[in-house]
Amino acid sequence: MMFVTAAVALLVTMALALARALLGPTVYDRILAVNMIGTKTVLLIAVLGFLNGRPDFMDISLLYALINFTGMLAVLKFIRVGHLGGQEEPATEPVELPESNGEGGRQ
Amino acid sequence: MNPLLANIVGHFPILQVVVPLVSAPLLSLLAFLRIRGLAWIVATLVSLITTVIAASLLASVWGGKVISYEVGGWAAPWGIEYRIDTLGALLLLIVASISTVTLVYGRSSVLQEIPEDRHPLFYTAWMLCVAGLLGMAVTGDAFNVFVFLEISSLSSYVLIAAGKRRESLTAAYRYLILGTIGATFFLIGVGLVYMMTGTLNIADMAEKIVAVRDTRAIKAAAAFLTVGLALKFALFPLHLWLPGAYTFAPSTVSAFLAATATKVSIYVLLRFDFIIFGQATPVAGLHFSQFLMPLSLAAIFAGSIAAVFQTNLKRLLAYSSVAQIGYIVLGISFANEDGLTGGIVHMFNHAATKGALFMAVGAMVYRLGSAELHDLRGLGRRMPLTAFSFFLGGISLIGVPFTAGFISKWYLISAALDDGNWPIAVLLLLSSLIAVIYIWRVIEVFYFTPPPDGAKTREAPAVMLAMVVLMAAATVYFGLDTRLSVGAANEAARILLSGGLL
Amino acid sequence: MTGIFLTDPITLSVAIPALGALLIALGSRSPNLRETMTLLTATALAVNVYALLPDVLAGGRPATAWFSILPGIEMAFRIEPLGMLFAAVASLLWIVNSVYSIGYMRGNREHKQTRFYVCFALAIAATMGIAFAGNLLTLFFFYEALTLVTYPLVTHKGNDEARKAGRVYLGILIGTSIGFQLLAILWVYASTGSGTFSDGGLIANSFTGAPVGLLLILFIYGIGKAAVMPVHRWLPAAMVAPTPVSALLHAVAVVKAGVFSVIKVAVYVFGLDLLAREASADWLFYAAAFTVIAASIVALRQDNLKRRLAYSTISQLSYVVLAVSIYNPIALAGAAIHIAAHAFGKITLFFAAGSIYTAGHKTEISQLDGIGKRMPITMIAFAIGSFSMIGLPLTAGFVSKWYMLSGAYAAQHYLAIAVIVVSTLLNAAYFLPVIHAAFFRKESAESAAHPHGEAPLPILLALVTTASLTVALFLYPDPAIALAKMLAGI
Amino acid sequence: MAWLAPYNYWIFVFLMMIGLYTVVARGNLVKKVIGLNVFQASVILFYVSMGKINGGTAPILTGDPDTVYSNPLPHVLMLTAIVVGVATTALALALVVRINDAYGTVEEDEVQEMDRAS
Amino acid sequence: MVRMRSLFAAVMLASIYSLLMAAIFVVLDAVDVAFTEAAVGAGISTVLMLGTLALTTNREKDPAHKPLLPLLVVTITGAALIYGTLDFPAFGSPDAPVHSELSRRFIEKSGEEIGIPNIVTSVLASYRGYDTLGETTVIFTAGIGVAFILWRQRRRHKRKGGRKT
Amino acid sequence: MKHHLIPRIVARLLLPFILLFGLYVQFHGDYSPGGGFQAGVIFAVAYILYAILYGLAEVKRFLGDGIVRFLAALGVLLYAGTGVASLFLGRNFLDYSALSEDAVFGQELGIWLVELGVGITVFSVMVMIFYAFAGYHGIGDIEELED
Repeated sequence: MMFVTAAVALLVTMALALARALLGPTVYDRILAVNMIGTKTVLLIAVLGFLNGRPDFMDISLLYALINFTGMLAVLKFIRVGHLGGQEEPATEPVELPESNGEGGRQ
Repeated sequence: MNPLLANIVGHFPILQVVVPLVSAPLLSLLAFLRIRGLAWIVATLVSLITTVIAASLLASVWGGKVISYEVGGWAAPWGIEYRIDTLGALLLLIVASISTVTLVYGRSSVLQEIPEDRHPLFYTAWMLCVAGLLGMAVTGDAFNVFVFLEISSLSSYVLIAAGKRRESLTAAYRYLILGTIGATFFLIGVGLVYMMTGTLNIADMAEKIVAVRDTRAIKAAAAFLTVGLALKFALFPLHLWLPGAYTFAPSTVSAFLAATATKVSIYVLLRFDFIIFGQATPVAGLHFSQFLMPLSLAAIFAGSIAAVFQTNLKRLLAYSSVAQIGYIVLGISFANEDGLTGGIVHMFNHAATKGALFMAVGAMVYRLGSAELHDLRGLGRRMPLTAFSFFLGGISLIGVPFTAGFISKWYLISAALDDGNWPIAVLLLLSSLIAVIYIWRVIEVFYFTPPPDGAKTREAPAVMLAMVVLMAAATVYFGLDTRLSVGAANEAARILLSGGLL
Repeated sequence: MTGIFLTDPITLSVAIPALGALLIALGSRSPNLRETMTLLTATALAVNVYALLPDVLAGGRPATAWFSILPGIEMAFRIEPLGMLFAAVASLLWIVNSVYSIGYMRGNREHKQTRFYVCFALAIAATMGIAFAGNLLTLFFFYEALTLVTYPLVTHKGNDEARKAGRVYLGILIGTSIGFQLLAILWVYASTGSGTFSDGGLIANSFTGAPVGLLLILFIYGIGKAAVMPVHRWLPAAMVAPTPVSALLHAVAVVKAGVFSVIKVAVYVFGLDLLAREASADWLFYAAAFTVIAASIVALRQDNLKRRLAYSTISQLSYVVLAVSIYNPIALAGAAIHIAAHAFGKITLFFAAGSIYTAGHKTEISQLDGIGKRMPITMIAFAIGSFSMIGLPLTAGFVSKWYMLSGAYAAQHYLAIAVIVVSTLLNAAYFLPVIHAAFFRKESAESAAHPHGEAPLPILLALVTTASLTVALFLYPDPAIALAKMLAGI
Repeated sequence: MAWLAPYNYWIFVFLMMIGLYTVVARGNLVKKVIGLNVFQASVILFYVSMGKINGGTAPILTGDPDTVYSNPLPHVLMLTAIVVGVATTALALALVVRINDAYGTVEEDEVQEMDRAS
Repeated sequence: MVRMRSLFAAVMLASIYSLLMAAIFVVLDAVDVAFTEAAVGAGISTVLMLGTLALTTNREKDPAHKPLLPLLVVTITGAALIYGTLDFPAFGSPDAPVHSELSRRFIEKSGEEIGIPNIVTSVLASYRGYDTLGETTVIFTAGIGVAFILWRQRRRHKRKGGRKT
Repeated sequence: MKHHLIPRIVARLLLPFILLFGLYVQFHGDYSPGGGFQAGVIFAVAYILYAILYGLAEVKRFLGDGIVRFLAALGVLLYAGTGVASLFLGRNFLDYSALSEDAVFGQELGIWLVELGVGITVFSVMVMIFYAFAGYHGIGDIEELED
């Protein structure tokens, strides 16, 4: 019961975060939301493991956490320098935020 | 003596695929070792070996025998089974021999069209494509088909993207998108059949499908498999990727793919339709006649008519391929012995014919740098042998007697008459006339327009030219000696009609 | 599968001109060598063909088979009287035509002569294949081959007009043969399982009623080379070709291959009995009669000499079809003889037209006033050819018309007699004025300003030969009649 | 997880339709690839769903003979399918990069326009 | 996701989609699949997509044409599948044909035949090892392909716009 | 990201653990979810993380293009080689039972080998693809990278 409650609570949180990710409005809202969903998924999988009686699949949660971290770094780097490889220095000019490209400075 | 060498013939089925498969990473290592010139030699040798293996396999299944090989030593439904019958072996021979011929032919052309430092990777992709196509033809496992389908598809996207013009990129992209949709549809279809039968082995599926023959899931499966594969073999109106892909790919690649790739997908459809779904419903009552026949006729006419209006020779041939695929599918859709024989023999004949034609065009592009009809004026003077080879291929496409194309048309029309289907026989003949128009437009340009000023007689390099002439000669040869093509096709047709249980 | 034996005379008949083509191509550097090759090949072929004649006259039916194209369908050959007759005529006329070609091509300084001679030789090879074909598929193969190899001849000039004509030529011939003839052949194969020509008719026992008529339609219009209206248009279109080609196309190989195929199909596929029995086959007579009359009327209105000859050819070809369509053995013999008779006559006429063109560069009939004085030999030959077309005695045309009329009379087909008589009058109406103008009118001022003599010697030689042959066939028609009677079984 | 039961396949169908629609209807080449991903993932869901057994557990042997295991075979197949999917994605994206390079755009309409013009 | 105009947002959502899918796979007992989907869908694919966006553009233009035909195609496909699902064996039923002797044998015998407890691994690497060889080859093909397509082209001018060859 | 010290340090700290986890997934795949493919991806992700933070040039110093391509081929060859080895030992292709006297041990050994092959290929291909994308400089990007 305890696990079920926890799972439902996690799902609700994820739904809220999903809403934020969909609505934006800034890139950082979305990134944060995605990151949050990632974290909640880690938890959810852990909880589900107990719920199913096979708690030995915590590896997956671990992997999630790892992927989430790396993914986030990639995203941030993308936003900061607009390029994944090479350039180490941040661009001297303020880098356009991807969002502002398309929707004309809604932030 | 080593146990492998002692029984090497027994392992031919697997070696057929593994040899090119293993050669691919080895070829990519050549890039790493910076030995570029070797890549072509290795690729050609490997291709030659596969041709020998394929020929030996065809010889050993001749007469209706079936070779089964259990990969990993696991018996059929548990593991993956290789199953070679006459039709499969014929396909193997087509793929392997065309690959060899085009490789020998394409050396100069590839040198010209692709920077030399990329050659090892190019030939790697080539061998992967060959391995994929061969794998599809020998496997007896439905999911394994998907895996090898993807190997061949991915590598052919790469090969097409290797074209010089930027359009080759969009052509490859479009093919990738449509090809992936097709492959995924195929996967859904296989999933549905698997769901209803609980097995992945094609022979096993054929047994178990009887129990669930009338379910909607099976019907949906048949639809998805057919549509998915039709996307891969470019049946009208799902042919949208084909003209661009064949037009903008490097000449050698066009020749190879046009001659082989679509055939293998058609072969897979044949096996699924006749061996698996053929058990579920009587063959004649399948979705063929209602569904495939009109589509194939539409393909024949749409492709031929579109070809009439092309000014680029490669694109013209590509549209003609759409039409020719229509012929093959039409033969299949009769689902009688003559029709199937006609369809299968046309796979073979069309491989030779289109191979010859695309190779001839490749030779022209090599010398003149263009496949626009306008630039090919008076080619009969400037490149007499190439132009003549094109002429031979062209009349084979029309279906003129003494050429391979005639044999196919003969069987297709016989099948229509056998079926009592008069209108189709007439339409088939009519479509040949459209072929006359589009081929003759080219012939006129070659022979009856004066060459531009200052044009000299300059044939392609000897090896290239020799291969073009060889393929052109093959189209004539297979129009005269049909023991191999018709013999194998007829046998394959009978095997398919008996549900693969001969 | 039977092997191909090059020693076999039938195979040789096809192989000699084919090899000859190769030799001619190899000799492209030297005109003299090339033309020697042509003549040698032509002679060798004629010798080979005529060596077969006694055997066939004695009732022999030599046969050979090359190999199987498809299971159960062989490339097979069998010489029967009609094929023998056709081959004899074609191989003989090839020699003459070669001589003539040499004169014509040199006289007019034509380009691409090698291609011309090569295609010519190949066309003869295909003609031999047609003549000796033992089954429908073999016949069809060589029929198509003949179309393809004569295409470069038609478009020889290479200008837009020639290309356009080539398109019509190819379009109609390939179109009809693939569209109708192949369908008919497949139908025959599908219903009898065989396509072998057999005495008494291959399908005599398996077809009755309407399908016979339908199949006949497919065959008659599928054999576009027979030029039964409305599939005759290729013939006048092909007039742009050089005259030796026209002679070959319109007198010997192509059109004769057409009517030859018609007779062969009628006799050996349908069988005359079947055709005579079935009412659904009666339409052929009307189609042929219409073509005979209509083409003659059109011919009357042509001023271009070659076009007039072309329409005359259409009309004459339909004589053969008409004779067949009487479905009577005697008329059939007439049809067979007419193949030879018309060949000799018409080739003479074309040679004459070419001679006029070479010597005087005249193409229109209205320019010919008084030309008989400048070119007496040519015009006398022309007159002989014309008489043969009309069917006057002392020329070969009389023999064939005689047999046709007797056949029609025997069959009490009075309408046929009427058609033949009317068309004979029409023939006279469009040929005699030409002769009259040539010999009895005064030369126009313009012509007088450009005096010219006779054509070069090879042309005259050929002309005289064919004219004499036309007369000879009247005086000594026995072998032809013997073959024709054998064919008709009388 | 019985509450997922009957709807599972419909969810697969729904996702498949979204994915396919994105691929076919969108003009942006990157968006097409994303659609392709969604499309392929839906098929994975389909296979995995058919392998599920009520009350079953992941097919890793526990040593307890009474355990019910879900069907491992679809999982195996889908591992392969995922790999194929990522391979396709990588290749498609590489092509997109080159197309952008050669045409200066990743919109299908504009690319076609340029092709027609040349 | 379909109506997004910023490709970056779409990529982010695709990543979320993958994560959620993976969670569902866990629920459906497909732990290995979940593992892979998470690693690939949320990890590699996202990085690749971002790499592409970095090299191309982030904006998407409004489509010019009405998406009626695609809608029709998709609806037909969906309808065909829904039609098929009506006959499906009940979800999760142990009697479904899928759970036939084939999978039963894997579950029962793989322990002793292969000697490792993860059935998925046994089937993957041994029973269907050939598929996995193919899978590895597919990955290899993709690597070769990407390397081939994105080959360094050093002497490229800075000129913007299309280049014709 | 020279000035973003925190992510760099964290990444550097995290890296060994990720690699360890990758090894665990690779070689513990027989007992728990995971296997060569997943391990390869994890390795690649770790490597990519490092590359993102320290720059492409930095990582290419110890894993150049050539080596990556070599490894990719090596993995496939290892897999196929295992199969060919069983051919040479007189069994069918990929029949691992041939690899040892004890069939079951042979199977385990075979699986270990092929999973290793898969892992190597996946890792190197992922890195290869990342290199290709991150190192790509088409029109308008003149940055030159050392090979």
